[in-house]
Amino acid sequence: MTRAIRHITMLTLKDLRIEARGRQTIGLVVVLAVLIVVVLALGLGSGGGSGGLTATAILWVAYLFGGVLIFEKTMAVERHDDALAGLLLAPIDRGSIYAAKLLANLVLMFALALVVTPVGIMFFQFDLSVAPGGFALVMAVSMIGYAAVGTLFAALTSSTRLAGGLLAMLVFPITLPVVLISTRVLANLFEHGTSLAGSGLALLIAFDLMFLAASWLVFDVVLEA
Amino acid sequence: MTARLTIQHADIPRFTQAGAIEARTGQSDSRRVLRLAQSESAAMLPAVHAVGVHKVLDDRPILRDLTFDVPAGCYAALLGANGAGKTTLLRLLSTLTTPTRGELEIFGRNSRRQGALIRAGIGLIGHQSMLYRDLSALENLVFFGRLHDLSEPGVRAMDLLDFVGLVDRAHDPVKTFSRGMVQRVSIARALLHEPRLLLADEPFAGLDAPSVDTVERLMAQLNEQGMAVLLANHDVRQSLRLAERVLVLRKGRLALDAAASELTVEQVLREIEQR
Amino acid sequence: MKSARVRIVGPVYGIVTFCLLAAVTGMMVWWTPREETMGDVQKVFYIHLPAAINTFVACFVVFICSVMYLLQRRSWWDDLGFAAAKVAVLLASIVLLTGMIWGRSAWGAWWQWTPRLTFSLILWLLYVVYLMIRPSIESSQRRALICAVYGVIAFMDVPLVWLSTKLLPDIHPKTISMAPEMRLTLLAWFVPMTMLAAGLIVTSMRINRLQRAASEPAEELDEPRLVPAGGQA
Amino acid sequence: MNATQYAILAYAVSFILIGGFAMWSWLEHSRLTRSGRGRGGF
Repeated sequence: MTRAIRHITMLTLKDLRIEARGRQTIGLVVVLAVLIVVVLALGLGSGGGSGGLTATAILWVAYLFGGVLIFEKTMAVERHDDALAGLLLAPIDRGSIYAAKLLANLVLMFALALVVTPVGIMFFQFDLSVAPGGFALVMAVSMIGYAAVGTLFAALTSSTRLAGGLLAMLVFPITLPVVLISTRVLANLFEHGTSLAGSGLALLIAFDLMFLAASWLVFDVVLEA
Repeated sequence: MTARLTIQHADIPRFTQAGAIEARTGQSDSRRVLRLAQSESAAMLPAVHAVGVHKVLDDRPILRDLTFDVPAGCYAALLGANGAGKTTLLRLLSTLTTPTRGELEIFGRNSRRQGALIRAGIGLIGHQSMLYRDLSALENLVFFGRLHDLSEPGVRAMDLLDFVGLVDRAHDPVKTFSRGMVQRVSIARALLHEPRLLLADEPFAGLDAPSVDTVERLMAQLNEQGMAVLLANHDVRQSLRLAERVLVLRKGRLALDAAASELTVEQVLREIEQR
Repeated sequence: MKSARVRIVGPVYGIVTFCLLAAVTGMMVWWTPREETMGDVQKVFYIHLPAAINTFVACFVVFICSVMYLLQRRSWWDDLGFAAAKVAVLLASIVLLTGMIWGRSAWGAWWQWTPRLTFSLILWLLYVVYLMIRPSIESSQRRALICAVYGVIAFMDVPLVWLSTKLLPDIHPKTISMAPEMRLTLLAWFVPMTMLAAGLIVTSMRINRLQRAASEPAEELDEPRLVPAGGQA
Repeated sequence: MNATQYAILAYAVSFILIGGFAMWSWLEHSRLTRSGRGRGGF
């Protein structure tokens, strides 16, 4: 177990080090996400919607597209020069490779959220101070589920041409429930002041657990061929 | 550098940047790059033992009914036209994929059930470098060394970089290297865990003459120290010069399996090209 | 021998299904009583529900095939899964469209974000994507693998989609009190609809097998040739 | 449009979809079997 944790830490740090060295992904993703928020803000005539729900929905669009780009880029690092084969030849569990990739993706997604969320809040006059903790919690739990699915499919599609478009096609419909639940939960939280203990958050956690488990099981198979 | 290191530059010539070789004065011949063959009784088992191996990819048979042995410590060349199945065979031997039918054993270990054990005993040099281009040569080797649970990955990595003659470039990112240098780092990467079988997939492709010479010599040295080498190659003349055994694949079938000394270039070419 | 049997069984099955479908349609039009508040549009229900149930069955077949493919790596499972996905999308389209038409009549709007409509829309999207990604992956092995993983994950997603849509406000009729004749008609509709789904899956499967065989480089195949399936006479 | 017309529309749409799919399958199947390149059904 400690061996697996050591491997996961090493693999994650390797990904983050490569990212830190090139900073190719995060810059691109942040700019894309900010662009999406700006385009939608202009399209909606700045604050045309009713506060909370619009802001979270638009943030979700930014996260979704940014996320796809992150998943694709971090997996491209492995496919470039076939470094993935090097990992597969090492005596490590394939699940560790998945876990590490997921962690690296999550770190990048949280970094993205840290930049884009204030921008969205600013453009949509969204009062976060009502429940900042709840907002962060719901978004974090949702992102874990999204990244769990995204990491799995990024590994699957990275060897095909069209990797990016294909990945978005595969991941968006599957993660629709996450978007649906988190926007509903946040709408309830901000507009009606309902507590988070309701069924929504539990559903999100169920989604996370289910797809983490499924991805862990399937990942072994995915990297072959 | 102390005596407990696995790799010493004792009887190993050092390579300069240009690829030329300057032999160093030897110390004691007990120090070797690889501590293999001599100690292990398992070394008596053939490095590769294939019986009726089939591989189907995309509904196309790539390899058909391959039955052959490569003895431990043997330097074998795998020849064949493009698409004959050389790369697929090496991927099978390195357990990156499993055979569709048939049995494959590497040092007596079944490729389907004992993949992890096999991986501990083989090194693969692929078409691509299998390195992270944004990391330095040393970082790459230390990273993969840690994945292989080496006790002192840093020391081992420096020794191997010394072996392939790249110590002075250890801290430069791999993306700044020439093709020949990348190939040498690849070889170092494949040797990290002291494998007993080296699989090399066209390691000379795209290298300039001095680099080819360097890589040739590195592989010959490793073979002398007891490592079995399976070299997939398309240069017949070179393969006959380097290897003891020659295997020819044609359309996924084994067309020829003979000692290199008994073969002429023309014979081998005929086997490769026969329709 | 096999081909002869297929030549007879296929059309007979098709004709029987067609006749049964015509019979239950007649039964629904002339025999089943009209519902008082909603009028004739309530009769949409007789095709809507069997189609919905068969959609789930088809999705389940996709799931089973995906799991079997991942375990065995036989192209057979991929072909069956693809066939089932096609039928699932066909049936889901029927569910979605009949639902929308009913909604237009009952609520005066083609679309309402009610749990059930949202659910059938997401379900439809999930399996349309399964079909849409296939042509863009060149390697048949890669395609089968991606689709198999997707087939597993998508099916696991279905209950979560259902639960998540429950968070939306609902104006859907929850329980419908049905006259005995209505119940009988509904039951009768299940027979041809299920036969139709099964027949279409089997036919699509045969098409997929034939297409795969046709696209293979036949001269390079080692395996013994099988007897041609279709009539060459 | 009244309720009856909506019901007719719904059934028409459904039957067109089913019929279209069945017809396409049948045509495709006979085309593939007639071309003679097909090997083994199931």
